Amino acid sequence: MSVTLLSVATAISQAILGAIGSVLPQPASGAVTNVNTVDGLAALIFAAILLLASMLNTIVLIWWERKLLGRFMDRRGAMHVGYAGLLQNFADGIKLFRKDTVKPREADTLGFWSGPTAYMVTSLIIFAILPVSTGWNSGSLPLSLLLALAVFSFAPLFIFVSAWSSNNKYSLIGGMRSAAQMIAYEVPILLAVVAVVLVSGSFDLQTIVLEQTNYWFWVPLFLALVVFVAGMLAEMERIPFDLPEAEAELVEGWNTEYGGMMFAFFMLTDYLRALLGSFLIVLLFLGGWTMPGWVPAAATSFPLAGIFWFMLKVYIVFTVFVWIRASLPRVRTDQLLRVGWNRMVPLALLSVVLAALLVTVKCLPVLGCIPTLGG
Amino acid sequence: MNASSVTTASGTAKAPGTELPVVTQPGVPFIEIETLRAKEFLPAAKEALSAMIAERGREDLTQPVFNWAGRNSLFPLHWGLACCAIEFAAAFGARWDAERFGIVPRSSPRQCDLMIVNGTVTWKVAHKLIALYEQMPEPKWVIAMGNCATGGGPFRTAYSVVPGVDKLVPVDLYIAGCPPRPEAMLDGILKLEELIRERKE
Amino acid sequence: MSEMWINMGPQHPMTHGLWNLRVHVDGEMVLDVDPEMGYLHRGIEKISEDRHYNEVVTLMDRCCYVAGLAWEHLYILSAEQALGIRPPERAEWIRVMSEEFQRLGSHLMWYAAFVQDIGLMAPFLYGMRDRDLVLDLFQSYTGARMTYEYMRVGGVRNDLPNGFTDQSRKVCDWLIDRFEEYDRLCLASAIFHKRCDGLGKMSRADCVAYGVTGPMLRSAGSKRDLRKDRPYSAYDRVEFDVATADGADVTARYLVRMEEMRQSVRIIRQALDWLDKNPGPVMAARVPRWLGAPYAPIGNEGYLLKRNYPKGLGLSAIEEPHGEAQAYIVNDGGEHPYRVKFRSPVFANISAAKKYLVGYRIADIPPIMGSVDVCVGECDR
Amino acid sequence: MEAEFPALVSARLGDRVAAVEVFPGTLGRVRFRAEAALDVFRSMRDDFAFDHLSMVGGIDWVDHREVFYVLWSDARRAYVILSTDLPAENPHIESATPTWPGANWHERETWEMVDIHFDHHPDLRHLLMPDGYVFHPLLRSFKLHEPEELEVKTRNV
Amino acid sequence: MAAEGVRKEPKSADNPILWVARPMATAARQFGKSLIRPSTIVYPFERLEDPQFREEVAVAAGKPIGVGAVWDNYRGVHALNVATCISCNLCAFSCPDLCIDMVTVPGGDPKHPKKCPEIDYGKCSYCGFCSDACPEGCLTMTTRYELSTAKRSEMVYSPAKLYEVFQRKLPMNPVRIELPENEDAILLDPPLCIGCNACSRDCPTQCITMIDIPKVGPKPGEKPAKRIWKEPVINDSDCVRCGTCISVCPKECLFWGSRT
Repeated sequence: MSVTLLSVATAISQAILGAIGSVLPQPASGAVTNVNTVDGLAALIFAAILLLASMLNTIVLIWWERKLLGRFMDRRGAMHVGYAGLLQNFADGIKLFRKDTVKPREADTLGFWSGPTAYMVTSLIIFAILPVSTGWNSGSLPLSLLLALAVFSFAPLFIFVSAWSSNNKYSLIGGMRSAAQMIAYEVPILLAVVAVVLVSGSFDLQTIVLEQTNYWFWVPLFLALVVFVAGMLAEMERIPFDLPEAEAELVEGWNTEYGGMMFAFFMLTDYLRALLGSFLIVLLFLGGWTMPGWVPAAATSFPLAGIFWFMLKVYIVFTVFVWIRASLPRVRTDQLLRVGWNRMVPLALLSVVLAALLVTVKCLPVLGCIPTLGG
Repeated sequence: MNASSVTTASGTAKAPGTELPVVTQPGVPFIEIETLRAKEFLPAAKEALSAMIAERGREDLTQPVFNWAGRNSLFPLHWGLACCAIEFAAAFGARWDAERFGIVPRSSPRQCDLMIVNGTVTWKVAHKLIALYEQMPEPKWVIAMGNCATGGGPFRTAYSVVPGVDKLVPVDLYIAGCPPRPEAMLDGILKLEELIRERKE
Repeated sequence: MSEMWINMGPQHPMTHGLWNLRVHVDGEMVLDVDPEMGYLHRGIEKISEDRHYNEVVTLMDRCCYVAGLAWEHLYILSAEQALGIRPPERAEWIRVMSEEFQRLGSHLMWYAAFVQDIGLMAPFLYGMRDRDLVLDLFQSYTGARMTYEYMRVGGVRNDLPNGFTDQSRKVCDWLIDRFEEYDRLCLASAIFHKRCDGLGKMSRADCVAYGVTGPMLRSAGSKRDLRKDRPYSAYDRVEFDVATADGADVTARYLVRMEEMRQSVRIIRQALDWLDKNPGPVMAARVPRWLGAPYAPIGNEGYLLKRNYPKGLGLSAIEEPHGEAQAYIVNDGGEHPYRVKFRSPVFANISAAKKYLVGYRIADIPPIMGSVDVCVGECDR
Repeated sequence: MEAEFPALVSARLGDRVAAVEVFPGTLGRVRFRAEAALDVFRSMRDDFAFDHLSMVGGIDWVDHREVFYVLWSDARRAYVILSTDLPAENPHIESATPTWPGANWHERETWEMVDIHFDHHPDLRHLLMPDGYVFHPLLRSFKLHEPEELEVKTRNV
Repeated sequence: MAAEGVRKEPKSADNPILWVARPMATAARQFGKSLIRPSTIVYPFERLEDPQFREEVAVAAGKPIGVGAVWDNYRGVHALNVATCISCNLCAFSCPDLCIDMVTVPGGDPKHPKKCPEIDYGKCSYCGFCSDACPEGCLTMTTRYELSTAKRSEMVYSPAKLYEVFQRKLPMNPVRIELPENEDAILLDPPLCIGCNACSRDCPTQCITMIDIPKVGPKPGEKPAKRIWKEPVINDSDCVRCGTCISVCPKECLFWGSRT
């Protein structure tokens, strides 16, 4: 009975094609309603649902941050456009798409236009890989975690492409600094992920989440969680590792040459990556869509319960990010890189050692035992 | 476009006498039928749609939406010239939160569409102001906030002050006050939003 | 990395006003600095030579727009010395209270701009909200939020409205525990210390040589404060401490300014108690007609030649929130001041930019310039 | 200490100082001869401990021009005003920047406003006005244009 | 670090977790306080001059302070009571920005047109000198501050518009400033006066009366002079010291002086 994204997609395409088939004469309706066209359209609808869900979620995330940040700053946040400011981000988006995009004369055309678009598209692809609930993903890829992190780390490349191609000396410096920061923080993230994979035994996000059915990983792997969160903050370029915003103040940010639609891509992608960061944290450490044992069965049995709890955790994690943004100042560029290499990488290695110890000894004095690992 | 032949789910064609080629011979692929229809349908549809757009004018279709969007998310330039800049900053403080209206100051002119000239414009900064104005992409507006920007204010007799920023850039709205209160600035911006609402081009 | 000159141009979030910092950079390190002023030079000294004495007060509020009443007080003290007019005692105490409230307003504006440079987004809003409370008090007794036109030669425009003193006490109590909150947000966070400790060092000898005064000098260990060394108005009848620190870096300047705000609240409370107890006139009994408001300045030259008003010079120096400000007025017996010359503390503080900016990273310029508390209006006059 | 300051000054500087007038609120107003500027500055800084120069200003008295310096001494906690008169055509005086580095910008502004040339000044160029500006605004000969010329008056509504 | 005046500042904790604990706790406390009612006054719908904000206002979230008598003395757009205006030009003289023009008010007898102030709000810096100098108190400043127009010419408020603002009865500026008593008065230099009656005709408060002055009688044997000499006498209590008579007098025989 379990409702999965694929079943929903095929049901929709079945309905559509059935309706079309009934209208057409016999040989044509046969061609329309046979199996492979239905599956083809189902795949299309599957992708459409995923894109729509991720885009809408990002826009709601932007609204959520502006309202929360407002309350942290003792003010109201966006409230006059639509109910309680919900349509504010749509207004921003439409206005930015409407403005005429200006390309500096000497800017390299291909890089200038393709940089931001590729930056956004690669972040969108990852939404297809990450499972949201049992069955709500694009099939069980054995290495889904590895694929997600690989595509996630394309971003510095495209930032560098757009910074270099806008042919502005300061944007180039800004772009190099952003790329350096992101690459510097990929190593600790991957090491933290190694710790999780050691404990859960597989690269497939599905099994990682199933492993955590009654024992979430953030208890034994707390150090890995801290390293992963710090790394994600740097990947998402949020305070305290807020380089492009600061660059706009110091030299020239790498996205200063972009106006209009391209700037909208950058703004949207910042929050897309924030959403992806929260997804990854919840999947790897907070047990994805599984709820601990003491939660009453009714709470996890209504349809789409998995998605509800998963998104609740994602928004809670994002609220912590906004809380950090409202209360901490910005770290300087060289301190940032020094902290990245000298502090984060050793901590990540330590967390991997701890995970290995956890797997062999099965129980640790302080952190308690992992019952599932017995089986 | 006349009614195409109606086929029931069972696939038997009950077509009234139509001049369209009735699919009776077996083996005529569906795609062929559609291309024939498309060849005839598309030009007609295109011509009807463009006629409708031209006749009703683009405003009725997309302009209200763009006006609504442009009105509700004005990004002013993040700079301050003189005393009015302090009231401009106070308007973004906790008491008169200008971000409620979707007004977020951006520091690079490429991403702004509203330049609020908040303070005394001197001849030394005049060409930089014009350069900033040209960097801003269309559609853009200029608000002359305070008497110094409107007409030079208390310093209009000075040798180094531009008597009114409308001598440098086209100004859409003047806000009187020396300095205007944050509420007066917000009232000015709301009045500019009315002007944008009735904008035709 | 190649060496190049970078223009932190007039329009820049870091500069908080219109001035251009040309920075010679080798990669990350700052080699040389050349501040370029004059983008807000409005010729105030030339215009005030055509205006009557009391009409120059309107230019004073707009000269330093963050510390309007302090600059009014500066000009009026020097004009009264040049014209030989003494204000009544109650007016002197109102002027002291106004200057201390203006110090609170200016330092709160400094705090809002300074923390935003470092990256803290929330305290900008707290600073502006608390500054609005002080501006409400100004609006209740002078009539405007920022441009007061309140002080006149020979006294002040009007007395305090009733109920003003206990409203001010409420605001003072509110501000005292806000300062605790500011310290917890800044001093208790390690990233703030990592960003601000040891930056923009300016030793005491350099400060004195370059004419740097105010919180920047007191953060280098000197105890110099004009309110103590050369008391004016009613400052000799008020006790307070001079806030000093000896780190001479950005954190020390933060500490000095926060302590100065607490001392200002202490002075304000003493002034409010005195004002409650002794009502009295706020305007000198006899004031020549051609000074301008409260009278219309209809003088004809004939009148003055007959009355041969005394010629005179006036030099006044006050401890303005940014530092030590001076006004020098030459009165040649006519209706208009012959020459008005102001010394702006920010003018001197920025002229020493080479000493406290060279040798640091380009990412340190915003915190350092935030700690210098630049008000471009008074610097370019 | 204030009382015998004038006597001390005239004893130390002798003929370089024309007079020491009384000036309320300061130690006095020392009127020195323009040629002896450098020695007066150095002695003020070293002998009388005026280590802080706070202001340099120029006044155009149409027939002659006056430069005045306001100094502060931390030891004496008091100000002193040095002032000298210069001829109206091509006024020259030694720059005080070698003795007090803080005088750099003050002298640039005084040159820009009142056209008094300071010899041996490190870089005497425009500070407040744009670089190509040829006038000196604070001279009495420089007239501000009347406000009415700027705008057409709207009469009798 | 602790100097004489500076209290011991709260040092940040050494262990890394607490690096960020205290600032985040402060931000969280502020979040809690402003969750229901932050300090924002929703401008177009709530205004600071509404009476509800006099005592209780969430001006400071969590501890309502109230704005108090903030608006009693506010200097906003002027209100002019054209009826009581005696067109004495004192407001035009006292304006430092020269933004007040005396403009004839339509209506009234054409021979002596009545002039009232017309204020250009593009130049006015709201300093309040004109309302201080107005002897009749008919030009006062109200608490209206919104004034934004698309056309620059709409900023010039004619006396009729100012009268409109007056009729709207906005709370006006009740604080009358303390005028120091001033002994200046207008004196006459008798030999110059030719008795042309210009000053008493133009005096806005009609406080100058022309009286006959017995000139030295004709020498015996000459005919008595036909002309009867007149001289102005100024009634000091009514005089508002507007200086119109001085500027109108053809022979410049009136001047400022002091009676004592």
